[in-house]
Amino acid sequence: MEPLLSVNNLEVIYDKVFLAVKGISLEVPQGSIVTLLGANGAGKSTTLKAISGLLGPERGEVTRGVVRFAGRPLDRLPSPRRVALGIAQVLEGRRVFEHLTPEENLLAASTMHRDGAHVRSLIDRIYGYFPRLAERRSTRAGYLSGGEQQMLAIGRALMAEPRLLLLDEPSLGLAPRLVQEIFDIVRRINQEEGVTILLVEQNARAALAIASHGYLMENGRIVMAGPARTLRENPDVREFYLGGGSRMDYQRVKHYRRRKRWLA
Amino acid sequence: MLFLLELAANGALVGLMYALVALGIVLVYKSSGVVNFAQGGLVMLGGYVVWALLALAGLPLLAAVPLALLLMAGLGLVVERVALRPMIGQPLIMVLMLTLGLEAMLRGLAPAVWGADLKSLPVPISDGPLIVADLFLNRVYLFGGALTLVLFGALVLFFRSRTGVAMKAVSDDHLASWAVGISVERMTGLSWALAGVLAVVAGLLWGRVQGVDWTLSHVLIKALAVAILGGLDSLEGAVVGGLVLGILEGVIPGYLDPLVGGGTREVVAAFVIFLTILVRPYGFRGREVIERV
Amino acid sequence: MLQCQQIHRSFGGLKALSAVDLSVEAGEIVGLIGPNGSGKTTLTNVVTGFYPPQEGRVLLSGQDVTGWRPHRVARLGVARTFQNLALFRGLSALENILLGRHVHTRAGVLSAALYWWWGRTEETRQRRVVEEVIDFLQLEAVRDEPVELLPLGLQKRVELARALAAEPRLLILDEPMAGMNQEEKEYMARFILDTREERGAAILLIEHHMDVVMGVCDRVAVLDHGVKIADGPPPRVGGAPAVIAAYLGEADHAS
Amino acid sequence: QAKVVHLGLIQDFTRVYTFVTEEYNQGEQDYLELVNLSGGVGGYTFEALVTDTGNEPQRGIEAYERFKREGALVFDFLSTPVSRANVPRILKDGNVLITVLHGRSDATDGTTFPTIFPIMATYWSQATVVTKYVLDQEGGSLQGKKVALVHIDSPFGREPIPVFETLAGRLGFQFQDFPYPSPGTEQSATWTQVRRFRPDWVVLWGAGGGQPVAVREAIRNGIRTDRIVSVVWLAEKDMQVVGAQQARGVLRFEAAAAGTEPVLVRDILEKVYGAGRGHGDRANVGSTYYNIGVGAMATVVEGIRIALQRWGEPLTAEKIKTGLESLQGFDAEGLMPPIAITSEDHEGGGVGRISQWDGSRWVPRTDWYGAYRDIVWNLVRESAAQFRATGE
Amino acid sequence: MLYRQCGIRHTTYEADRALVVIPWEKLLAGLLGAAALAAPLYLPGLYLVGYLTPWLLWTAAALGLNVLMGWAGQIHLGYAAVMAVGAYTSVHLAHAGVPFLLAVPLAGAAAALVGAVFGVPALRVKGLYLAVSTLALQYLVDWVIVHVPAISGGAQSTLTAPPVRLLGLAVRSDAGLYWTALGYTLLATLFVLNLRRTAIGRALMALRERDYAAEIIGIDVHRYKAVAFGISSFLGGMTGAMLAFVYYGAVTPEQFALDVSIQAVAMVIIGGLGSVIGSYFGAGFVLLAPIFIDRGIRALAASLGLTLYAGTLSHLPLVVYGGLIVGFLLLEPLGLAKLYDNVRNYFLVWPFGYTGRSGS
Ligand SMILES: Nc1ncnc2c1ncn2[C@@H]1O[C@H](COP(=O)(O)OP(=O)(O)OP(=O)(O)O)[C@@H](O)[C@H]1O
Ligand SMILES: Nc1ncnc2c1ncn2[C@@H]1O[C@H](COP(=O)(O)OP(=O)(O)OP(=O)(O)O)[C@@H](O)[C@H]1O
Ligand SMILES: [Mg+2]
Ligand SMILES: [Mg+2]
Repeated sequence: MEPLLSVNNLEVIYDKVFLAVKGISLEVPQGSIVTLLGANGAGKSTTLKAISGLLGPERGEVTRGVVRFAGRPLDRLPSPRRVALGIAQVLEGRRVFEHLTPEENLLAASTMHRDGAHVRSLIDRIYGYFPRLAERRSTRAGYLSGGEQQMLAIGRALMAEPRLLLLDEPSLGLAPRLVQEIFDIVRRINQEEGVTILLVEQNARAALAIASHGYLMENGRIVMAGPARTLRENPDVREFYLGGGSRMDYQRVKHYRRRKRWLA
Repeated sequence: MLFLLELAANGALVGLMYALVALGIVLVYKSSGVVNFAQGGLVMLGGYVVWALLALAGLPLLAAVPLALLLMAGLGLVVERVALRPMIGQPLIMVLMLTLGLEAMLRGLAPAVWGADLKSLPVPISDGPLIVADLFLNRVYLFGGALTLVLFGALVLFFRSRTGVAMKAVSDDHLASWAVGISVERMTGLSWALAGVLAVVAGLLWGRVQGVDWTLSHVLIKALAVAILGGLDSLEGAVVGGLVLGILEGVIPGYLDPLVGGGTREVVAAFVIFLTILVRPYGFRGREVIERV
Repeated sequence: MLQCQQIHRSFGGLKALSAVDLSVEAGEIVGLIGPNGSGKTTLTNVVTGFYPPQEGRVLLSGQDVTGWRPHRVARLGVARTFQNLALFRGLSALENILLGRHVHTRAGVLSAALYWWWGRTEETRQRRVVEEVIDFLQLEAVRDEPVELLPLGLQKRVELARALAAEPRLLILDEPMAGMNQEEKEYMARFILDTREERGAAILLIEHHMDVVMGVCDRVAVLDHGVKIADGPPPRVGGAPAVIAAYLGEADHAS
Repeated sequence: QAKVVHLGLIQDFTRVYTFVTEEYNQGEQDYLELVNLSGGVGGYTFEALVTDTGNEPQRGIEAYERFKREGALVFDFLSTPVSRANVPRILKDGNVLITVLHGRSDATDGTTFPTIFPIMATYWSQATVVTKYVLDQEGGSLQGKKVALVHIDSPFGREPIPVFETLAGRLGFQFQDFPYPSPGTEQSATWTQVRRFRPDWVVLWGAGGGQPVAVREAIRNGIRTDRIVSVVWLAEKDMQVVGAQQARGVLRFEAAAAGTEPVLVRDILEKVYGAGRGHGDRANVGSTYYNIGVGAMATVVEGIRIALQRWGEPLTAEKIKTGLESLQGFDAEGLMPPIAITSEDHEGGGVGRISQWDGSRWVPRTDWYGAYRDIVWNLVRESAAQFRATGE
Repeated sequence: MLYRQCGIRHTTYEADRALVVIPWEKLLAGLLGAAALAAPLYLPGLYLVGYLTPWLLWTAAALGLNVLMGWAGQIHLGYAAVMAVGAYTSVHLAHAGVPFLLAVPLAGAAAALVGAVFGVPALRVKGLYLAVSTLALQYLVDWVIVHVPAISGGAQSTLTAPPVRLLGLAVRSDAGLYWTALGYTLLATLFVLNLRRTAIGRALMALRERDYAAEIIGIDVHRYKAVAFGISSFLGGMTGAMLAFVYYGAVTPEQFALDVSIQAVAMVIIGGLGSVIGSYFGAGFVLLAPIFIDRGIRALAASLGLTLYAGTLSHLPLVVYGGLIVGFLLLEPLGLAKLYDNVRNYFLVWPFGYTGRSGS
């Protein structure tokens, strides 16, 4: 069966000169959770934006490669159309509409629906996932705590009833308990609603725990790919991405260890 | 006392007429974060278009105005498509400059096509004074003020709708708007179309007051002051700002001018704005910038 | 070094901090943790003078700095990094770090006007110090890049460099490791430890990565809803039921 | 080789003076065309070098420097700021500048400003002519009467104040000025004050879009139309905006006859427009500002004719200046008041008349006359002396 | 390989901070400088008086405003008023016998004082709200000039400036005045460039980007905002004085009206915020484009045999001018300086299409 999303040989250039993504390919099967890992600046967010069509405002441009969603190439389709097709992205750093209330944030994200009653029921469903949002529905989103904003950002993306949810670092800056909560909800959304998820995460431990497949990005290229379990057991991945958890002894980390690279 | 009341009443009405133009600015700002320096030019063009439909095409007023509304709304859409869409995501001050360029174009275009001489708009509102409780009121301003309030009400309702909320979202964050499926382009286009509609109304009324020529676009400066005084993104702010500015401009020179030999109006008004902003950095009703450290 | 006594701070009706005491001794690394919105960042803002407390006092090396404007506090040797990154876009990494030296720079319009006779020596002097920091944090390669084009991890490092360039006696780090992978976290942890060792600064560290907090801090304080609910050596704090309930959650603690 | 006189018509078509420039410039060019069609003057034909300044001094300077190098000897900026900015250069170069109904009123003093020619009545002179009319209407005494000057708050609007103040002292009327801010499209507060003053006469001192607003406000505030007198800048189109019937009776200062009856204007219609060589819309021909333009150019051409007659070729600015200073009783075949320009008096006597709107056109109410020259000349001498004192 | 950045190694920190590092650009700067200096030898006088002198002086004004708008990030809609303060001060000083070379900096100082006072709202407000309060400055200064004859010079509101005297010699020729303007603008440029590379320039940009972070690293934001207003007003005031003496030869209120303030802002924005070379481009464009478009359209109409009336002919250039502004911004939304930069970058990486980061 054809995967829901396939990216082929994608190349992205910023500002006409800087090559950020250098020909990557990946696949996300229908109904799965796939995670994209990688160091800072590897090009993960760029890849997601290329999929959701959000490169334009950042002076970025897809110069080569194809993104196919549900069997059709997306080419230069503008992002709202992609959202209507069922691709929704949760941006890195949350980016809620600060001056709107959570309720208005959700309403604003409902322009693809005609039916007001349906919108209402969607909002209620999202309040079901995130009861905290319902409590704070009428304070300005800019003043919500980090965790609440992240919930709102995810909820807002769900308003589109997406088939594919692109999550960019949902755990960024969240307290450990909230990280668990968010990942639980992500898993529920995947299981209960059948939403396919492409997850970019720095918290590789948590990501590989819920994902079925993983890709590893370095410097704009995919350097490793495979089932989550295989990646979890790869010694390099263990050393550079998973670490020792709370058992790690930071006092003893070597001074200025040279960074390992899969590609020079 | 009567003197004071009359100055205040007429000032308030004039202020509402400014607010009419300011609403166009607020509208565009609210939905795209762009300060529209071309609104004065649009008002002027609105006046010209109505004039052309009346005088050149010979239409009756009741046909000319709706047609002008349509044409100017269309122009708003065109402006968005041609000039603003490519600028999405660019620094706002550059977009602001772009609207200044647009203003220059409009200010050149209308007189080049229709001639620079003063044109009169035959809008049947009597010039005779309307005397209410011994106050001399200007009928045109009264009519304009009432119209402003009606349009204001309509806009407030509009911004409660889903489309209105989406418009506000656009001004907060373009990228995030796209990401959740809002067509930033369509929202911006809509706001410019509405600004065009408001410009026709303002052009009609201001054109009735002073005749139609390029100087109609001057109303921008006042409208901008009103919009900022009220808080750039607040519809109520524009109305309140217009009232406050209009009343101050009416009353203060009435008492100060004879003392210092005139001309205090602009200076005093400027100073009041200056002080207001010192006390309320985002105008009367503007939203503050949420800055989380 | 730093003493906060009975700090109260609220925003509108919201009590962000209530009666918080916190101290950091010279050479100590103190961790500050707590759920999102518990007031950690607000506390650092109180210390740096950004949000003066409504009640309570802030003492730096015995000096009462309550109500001082931030730039004066900075002159006493307090530097910080920001949770949401507050680098100066449009400037290169080097210039950002040079700005960190501002408290030690004598800047004058005249000296700039007479650059060749006067300004240049000062600039070069500052540059030497900054290059040491760049060396220390291994930022040589990105020195001349505009900061906004750097990947997040490097930006965080530049921000740390900017703080270090001020040669602070108290360094406040607000979530320096957010958005970093394991490897990068290890780097950052090493930098933090070395900063104390080589530069002798006391450090107040806010972090959600518990492994790091537990690993590098001498002491950990926990805030919840603006109230300090625990303060003590890492293992004891990490095991406190209140902390687990409010902050850590069961699963993570178990792992 | 064809002999051509170049004239630099460097004017503001797009900003403050837009309301007058198009028609004025059309009148100037049409008149030159008329002269050219009838064979020119002394073997010379005329060519206008036209450009827009947008009322920006630096654009005026650029154009002046450019046209000067293209051989222009006579300039007309029709903009006070641009003229003022160019005065030092004009004086230095010795070129001729005409400042019709704008510019420095003290340029009347030909000894201080040897090559600058206001030609028509300056604002100071207009104030005296207006006051004289008011005095005559009141039967020769203004004792106890009230005159309100409602003016735009700019140097132009404030210019007549000293004249009115002096005259108020001399004639015993009560004078008060009421400024409104530029651009003058909103004056309601000012008029509430005016009404409180209960003036017997209202003098309007504005230009462009502010003028119809002022007239309308005056009427609305219960001033009789035949008690409203305006500075020269009130034209047919303004009255249309006010409402042609409603404005019947309004008075204004007139510097040149309006309408198509004057001989020169008839000639232009017949010869220039007859030959399809007009420089603008035919409908403008004969309008107030158009005729002023014709008058201005007629005066210049007459000066040049005298210069060529008396001193022969080659034509120089110096000769044109002297030619202009030899004009005696020149009236452009009835278009203008007879003027007498001398080397002292570059204004030509400060003559004008009052005309009245009859619902469709401006009808003269008086003959051409000048008034209270002593007052004007005191101001001119004082101001010119100041210029000389700071000049170098 | 003149146009290459790689391969250039700095051995001292001083060399690294030099104004121009690429050999080809050093050459270019030298050539341009020489050409500018020798301009009176090969250019007709019209170019000196009509274009180059005002361009240079307006560039200096744009530079001053750029310090405030481009670096410190404060919008100023009353810059012409600041220039007016300088112009009137200098002319009055000169009439009182103060020599030109002293009158100009004193005028700058007076303008700096007034400008700094009007920077006070900047301590509280930002962006357009600040713009409106600076607008108050414009109205106030205009009002004072018009209403106080002692300042504006009597009934005619004109003050003639005495001739420029340098080292006891009166400078009157077009070339002499041009050189004076050139010297002044070069000094202003160097001053601004030096500011940019020392602590002050950095501090200003820091407060533009994030004033709270600037405050926390020890920059006294209030003081530096005042400094920004002061420096920029100082340059503005001096430039106003130079315009009065070197270019207009007289001062009148309209030379520094609100329109002029808006033009100055346009120069800075169209040129490119914060860019020194952009100030040259922006001033050139705003000042000269209307003139050349007007000339071009008239010439075009004449050569096509079109008989357009003077009014129409004068309004069309406005359309083209506005259209050019829109067009340039659509082509390169960051201003002319960025356009230039794109070309330069193209050569820097030539013959490669793109780079990784230059360090890597
Ligand atoms: N708008 C932009 N202009 C120029 N370069 C950019 C832009 N956005 C990102 N880059 C660069 O592209 C590269 C990839 O960035 P990207 O944001 O995709 O990385 P990432 O893998 O998401 O990293 P992170 O973990 O920091 O989020 C980085 O080197 C970054 O500096
Ligand atoms: N400027 C402000 N205005 C209003 N409320 C604020 C402001 N700053 C912070 N708050 C509120 O104060 C509380 C404490 O916020 P703070 O940023 O200190 O939390 P935190 O502990 O740093 O959380 P996180 O881990 O998410 O960074 C929050 O509820 C926040 O919404
Ligand atoms: Mg990313
Ligand atoms: Mg925080």
